[in-house]
Amino acid sequence: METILFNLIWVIPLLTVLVCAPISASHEKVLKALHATSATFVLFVVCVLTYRVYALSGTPTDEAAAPFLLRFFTDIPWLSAFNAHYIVGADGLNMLLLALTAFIVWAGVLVSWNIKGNQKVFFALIQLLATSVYGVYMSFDLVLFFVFYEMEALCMYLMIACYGSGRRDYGGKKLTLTLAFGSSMILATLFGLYFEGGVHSWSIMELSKVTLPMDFQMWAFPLMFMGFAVSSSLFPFHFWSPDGHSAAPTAVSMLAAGVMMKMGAYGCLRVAMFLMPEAAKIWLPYVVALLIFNVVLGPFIAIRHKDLKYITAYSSISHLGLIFLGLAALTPVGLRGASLQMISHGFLTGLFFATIGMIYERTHTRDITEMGGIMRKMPFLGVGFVLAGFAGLGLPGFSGFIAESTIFIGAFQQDSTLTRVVTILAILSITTTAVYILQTANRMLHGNMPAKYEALTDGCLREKLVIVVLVACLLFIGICPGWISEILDQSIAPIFAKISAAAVPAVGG
Amino acid sequence: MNLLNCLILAFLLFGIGVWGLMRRRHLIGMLISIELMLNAANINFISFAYFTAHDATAGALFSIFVIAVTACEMAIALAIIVSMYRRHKSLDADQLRDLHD
Amino acid sequence: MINDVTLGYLILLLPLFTFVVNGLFLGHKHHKAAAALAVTCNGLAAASAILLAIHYFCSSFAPQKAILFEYEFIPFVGELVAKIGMLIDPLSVMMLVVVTFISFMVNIYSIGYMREDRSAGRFFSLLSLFSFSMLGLVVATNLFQMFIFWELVGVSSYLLIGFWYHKPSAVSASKQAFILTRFADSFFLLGIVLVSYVVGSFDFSVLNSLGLAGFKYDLINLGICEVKRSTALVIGSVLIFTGGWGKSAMFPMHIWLPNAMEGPTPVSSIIHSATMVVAGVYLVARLFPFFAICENTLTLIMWVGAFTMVFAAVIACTQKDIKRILAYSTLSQLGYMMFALGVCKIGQVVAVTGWTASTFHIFTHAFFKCSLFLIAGSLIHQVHTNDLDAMGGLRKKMPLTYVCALISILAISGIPPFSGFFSKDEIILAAFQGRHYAVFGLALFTSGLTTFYMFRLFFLAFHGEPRHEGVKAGHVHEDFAMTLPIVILAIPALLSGILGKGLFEKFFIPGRLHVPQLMRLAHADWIPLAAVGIAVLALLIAWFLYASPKAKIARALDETNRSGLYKVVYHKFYFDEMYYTVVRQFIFGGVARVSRAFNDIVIEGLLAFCIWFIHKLGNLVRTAQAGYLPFYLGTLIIGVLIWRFFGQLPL
Amino acid sequence: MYSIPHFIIPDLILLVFPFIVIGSRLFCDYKSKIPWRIANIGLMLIFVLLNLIPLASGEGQFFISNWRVDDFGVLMREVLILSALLGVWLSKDYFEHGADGKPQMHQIAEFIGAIAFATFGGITVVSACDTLTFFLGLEIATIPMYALTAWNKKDQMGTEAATKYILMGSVATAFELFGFSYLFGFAGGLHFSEIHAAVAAGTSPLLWVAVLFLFCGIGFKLTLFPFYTWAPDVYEGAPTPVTAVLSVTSKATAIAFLAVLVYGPLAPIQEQIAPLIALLAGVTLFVGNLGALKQSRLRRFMAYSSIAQAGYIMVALLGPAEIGKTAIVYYLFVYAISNYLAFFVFGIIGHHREETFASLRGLSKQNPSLAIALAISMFSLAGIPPLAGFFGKFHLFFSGATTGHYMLVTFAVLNNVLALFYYIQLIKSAWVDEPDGHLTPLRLTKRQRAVVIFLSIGVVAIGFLPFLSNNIFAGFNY
Repeated sequence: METILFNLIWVIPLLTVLVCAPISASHEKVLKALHATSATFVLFVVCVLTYRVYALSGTPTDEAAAPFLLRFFTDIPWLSAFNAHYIVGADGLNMLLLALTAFIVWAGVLVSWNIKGNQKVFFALIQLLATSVYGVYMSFDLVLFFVFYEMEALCMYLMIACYGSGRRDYGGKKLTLTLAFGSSMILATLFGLYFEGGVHSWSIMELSKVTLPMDFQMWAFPLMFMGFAVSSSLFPFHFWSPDGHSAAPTAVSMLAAGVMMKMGAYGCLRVAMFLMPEAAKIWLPYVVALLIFNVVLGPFIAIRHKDLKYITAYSSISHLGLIFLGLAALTPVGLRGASLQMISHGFLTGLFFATIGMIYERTHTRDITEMGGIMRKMPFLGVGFVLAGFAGLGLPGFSGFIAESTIFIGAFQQDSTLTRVVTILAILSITTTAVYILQTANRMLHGNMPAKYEALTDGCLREKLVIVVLVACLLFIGICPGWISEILDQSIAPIFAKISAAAVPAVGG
Repeated sequence: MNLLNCLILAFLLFGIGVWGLMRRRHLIGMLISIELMLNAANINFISFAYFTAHDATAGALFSIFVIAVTACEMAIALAIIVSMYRRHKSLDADQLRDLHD
Repeated sequence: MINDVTLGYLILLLPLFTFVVNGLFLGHKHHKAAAALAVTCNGLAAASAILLAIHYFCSSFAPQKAILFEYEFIPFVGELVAKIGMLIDPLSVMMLVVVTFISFMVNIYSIGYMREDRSAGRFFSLLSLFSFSMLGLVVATNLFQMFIFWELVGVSSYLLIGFWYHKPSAVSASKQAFILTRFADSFFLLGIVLVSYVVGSFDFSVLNSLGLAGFKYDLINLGICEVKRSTALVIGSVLIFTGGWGKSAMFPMHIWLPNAMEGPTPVSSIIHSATMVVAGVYLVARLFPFFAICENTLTLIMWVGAFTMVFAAVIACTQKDIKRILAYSTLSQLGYMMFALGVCKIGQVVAVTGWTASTFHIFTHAFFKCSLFLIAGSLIHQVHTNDLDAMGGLRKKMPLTYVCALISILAISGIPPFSGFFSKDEIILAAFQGRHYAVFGLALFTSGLTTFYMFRLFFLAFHGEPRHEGVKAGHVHEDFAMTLPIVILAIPALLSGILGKGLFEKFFIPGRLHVPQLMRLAHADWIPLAAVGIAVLALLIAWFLYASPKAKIARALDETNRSGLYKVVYHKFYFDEMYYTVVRQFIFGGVARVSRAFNDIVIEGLLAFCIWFIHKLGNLVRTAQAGYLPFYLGTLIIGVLIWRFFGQLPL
Repeated sequence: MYSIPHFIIPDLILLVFPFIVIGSRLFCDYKSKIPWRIANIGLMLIFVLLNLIPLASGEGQFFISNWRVDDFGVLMREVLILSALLGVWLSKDYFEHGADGKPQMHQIAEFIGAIAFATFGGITVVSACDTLTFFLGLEIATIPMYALTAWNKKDQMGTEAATKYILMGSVATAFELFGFSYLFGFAGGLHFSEIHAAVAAGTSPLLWVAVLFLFCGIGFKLTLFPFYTWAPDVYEGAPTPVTAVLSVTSKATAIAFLAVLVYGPLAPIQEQIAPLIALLAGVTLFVGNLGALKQSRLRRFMAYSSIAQAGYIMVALLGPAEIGKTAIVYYLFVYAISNYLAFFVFGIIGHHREETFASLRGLSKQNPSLAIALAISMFSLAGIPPLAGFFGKFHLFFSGATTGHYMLVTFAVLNNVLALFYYIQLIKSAWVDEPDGHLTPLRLTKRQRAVVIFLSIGVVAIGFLPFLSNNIFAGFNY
């Protein structure tokens, strides 16, 4: 029963699209109602299943899924032509990410309630995007994983270019093509994984049982890792994210920054580092050097920007840099911190973009120098934005603090010079984060209000609901992180076991 | 009179065909050079059939077929060239410049 | 009879409850209800704190530590577990009482102060958040919990200082306060990470019972350099102190505190007396045994404190904004507390008298400083300006306030038998006993300065002729809700010294130390006399300059024809200007601009170049398609040759 | 007189089919629908019959010793017939009124007959067992194409295209012939088995020259670098349906030719010619992608894209026989459907406007369903999952990687980004650009709408439920 529900997670959005296909675009109310219902239903299902995973933790799981502790495990032969299977399952990590996705998708549907243009197509695309993200987090077969992983390129361009604002075509192209570049780097290495390992299988579990030949790993790991890192905007592949986000409509920014950018980090952890641990141990210390840009310079760049979405994009860049810091530390705490940061940053940036979108709908500008004092006119949205900001600068009580402190402590356990330096810099750069967030909040919400904003109204019930729910999630994780880190630890244990077991041959980087 | 000479002859013929193809700008001339190249191949067939092959008929058969096929190919080519001429009033290959990037 | 644990929960949860309820439900419309709720809850909290204190100090258990409750927050590696708990020992109990009591007073006061303000509900909720976070900080059982509430204190101060968010000055002041303290906090966090990595625990109990012996030998990689673990601990201790450095606004991170005066006066008073700034001192006091083992950290602390003390006092003598004067006085009092902790270190041994003195001064200072601010607030509320120019002659109009002000000012000037005398005297004594004679001298001198500027304020505000038409016209009156707490606070300002002395000397010792202690301490009975003498002298000077019949008040107040030195001091040694130059020119203009340029030019440039290159190649392909038949035929022939030579066929 | 084996009945029908269609013209006037109806019925019938043939893997079944029908052959037949059928459907409207600034065409019956002949040529290629039949098949497949290109007598572009095509085509034929002659000289026989034996026995320069010339000759039909130069001009000059047939049928024929050759007689030396194949593939797909970057006319754009596709499909030839053939056939199916979908959309556009990017502007506003179909076909050609194109490409790369050509696969995969770039260009003009007033509105006939929907569903379905491919290619489990 639960297994069926679990598989429904990615099926329902598709079904919604199919159901809506025959309805004519003129019945917007009906369409939106359908989409909202399905999103809410999925959210409900995911929450229930997440609770089940938490409740079941500790009890033995499906043997076939070893070394992972997977619930709701399904394995069906799919493409006999090249022996691909349909393998899905849930451990703590991807279940939590699914929950995050469900929340963000739900919020996204609500936020883009009265979007300009052909709403039928837009919502269909959102559901497709949701399908792809759900699929990525669920699947444990590399072909299935990749199919879902690259699906997003199909939706992204259309959504940004048709419904976006500003330089939408440019932004959409930049985003889509860069992501496609990354995913093609991944695809290039997949075949090697299949053939070089000796076990002719795409299943991550099967592949994890063998040690891939070193010479293959040495070129495949960087290719695959960077391929994944592209979608998490690791320097120097971060350039797509500011333009893409600023061009995208609100919901798409939320989904892109909140969920899609995590797919990359998730892939790095679940596929690249897990299947090629030896190369990971050799290469990751060098990856850390790249983080100096993400973590240290990113906030500074954000300081110089005036456009709300650019600021948020650069803050995402720096936060995702922290994820990679946690990954590259190669310590259990670091890995857990990274996964925590994935989830926390998802909610955080979702809230950010949601509020920004709502404010933009009213002020029709995202230039903070033009705004001011709008806290007086829209206290609710203002407070939402400020809370997002506090979560972003790692204020205790919000999830951001938990994730960041875990990452810092975890990264400090790693005794390599470069990692130490970057960790110290990262810790010191929490000030810079505070600077740009407060500067933004002050310029936009406080101070004197231009006369043209006298007529502004505060958020309507729908928007308030979104903000409240997202803030609640942030607070919930921030105030009782115990249970979440418990189930995360369980799902990270096998990954770390494999990594720590890996013996690094005497190969220079 | 041995295999090698025949092959050399064929190859020369082929080369002449190529050379003519390159030099000529007149469509008919080009067609004729192509004919030369095809016949070079035919000579190959015949000579191989005569000297080495274990059933001599195969090569001959092939060249006969080739002649037939080439005939209809040339027929169509000429037809097209005629309609070409109707439009351009010339058969200069340099003038086919309407289609380009 | 409710037990201590319940009391502990009550103390922490009542303010939190107030914050949540006021913030979510009552904040917008029902100001009265919000105020009532805030006052009751904080009152109950204060009551339970006092109950707890009585129960604790009367029990035979007294000087030892106890943990009322402790929950596991997040587990890290092995022993390294972040916990949330409630630690009970003399220090924390004292702080609990102070914080709850002060915030109770301030809440009462705010009823009057915020009567006209439209967003009073928000104010009350934030005030409770402030005291809640300070309480959490006070009862912290480990560094991690302390950092959590440390940050909460910072953010709530940000929200309160910028409470009037339509005032640009207030907004920028709040931003400055938050960012400067945050800057210090980043080092604090680094220190926590480093120390917890070396020691393997956050708990104060572990850190305070540490001996360096175990860490002498093996090395640890700090990225830049390899150091011994013991050295790493010393570095960590300095980093941790940096947190307190910023929070307590020690020089040169002091500038945010005077600017924070932009906030509502109740906020200033609670920041200065109980919640925010003493956090730094509290941190050092709490970790005292740990600091004691780290070689010269305490000496550093001492000099930082001493310098700030004098520096602030000098500035205070020239200011005319009463709140700023009080702010600088706070700075210099914090300097006292800080260096009192520092002077305990004598070469390689430690004398604990300074610790006692410092904590004692926290206690006494809280009351009189709070009441001083409240008084200033009610003055401002009446004359609608902070400027001494516009005051004077308020003695007749506000007699109660006048008396209370006198008490508090005598207290802060260290005139017996007022509370300040005892604590300050002990501090000076400790400096003497610590054989830090320079600091000792400075302390004496500063006490004189303190008396001078406080009485300058006093005389200019209350004595002389009214310089404000509102006062002349007699619109001035005393608001009950605002005067009540002032009066209440005057009592401890008067008595806390006498009553507290015995208590502190009996119970307040920093716990077992792992360094040799200096037991036999020099006793110098002339010190109190000297201190008082200087104070009285300063008082007389102030009287002569500002209150005596032939004092030229007008000339004392005008800014023109002043010496250059005076101007420099009056402009606070131009530190604000330096700060803004550094921030604007260096951070925004320098680093940020460069990094953005790097991103926009180098990275985007490379990208653009790749695209341009690809397009060039595309054009190359397209130029081949000129539609030229002979060329096409040529490609056939060329192709054969190409693949003949590059096709890697074994020809 | 013995009974005809059932497995060549479709071939026989296809052989007589064009004569019937053309002959039917004798009994009805030139406006009548009869030839068209006959064509539809006949092609569908053949398709159905083909699907009845049991797929026998391995050697397959023989008919008078040099007409082999194996599983690969059957599936290639299906592809070719499908292509012919779609081509016929596509061409119908061009005989009712002109399109893309070109006048209306005439003699539909002969047109269909020519297509059928070309198809039969392709079938001959896949089922040939000796070089003579092989060569004849190739010629039968090619010569009608020349005629079809020039079908529109009143259109001088068509004539010019045909001239270029036939001149270069004959040169390519000469190359092939030359290659065949050396192959014959090397093996001393025509039958594949003899050649296979001879090649297995040992190589000689004669063989390599033969291989070189054969590859160059077929490289022309498959539009490999640098023999592709004719394609853009011919694709643009020819009538749209002919372009579609060219890009599918003649490519299918050519790749089938290579597959039969490489996996048949030349199998023993596959390793030695692998580098050549790899280079051809890599350079071709790169050049094709580059050329397509900045195009403004749709048919020329499709020409470059199909050049790139040829490069991709060459990758599969590096793999072992079974995997390679599976990949090729599956990819051809996918490619045929996606390509025809694109061409149907372009055709619909072309009936009312000229076939350029500019006339796609605002399609998503005026006619969303058409825009969606266009997006589907483009994304499928670009190889974006879950559309069919991705799985096709995945097959190809899989086959290439089986023999460890990771370099080439990586290169090809990275080129996908380039491809996506220009396909997105086209999608942009259909979805993003605002419509400008003076574009004549589009009207879809019932048939057009039906075909577009059918094909779109096909593209999505074959990709989305790719296990269909297992049932189709049941013969290819290994």
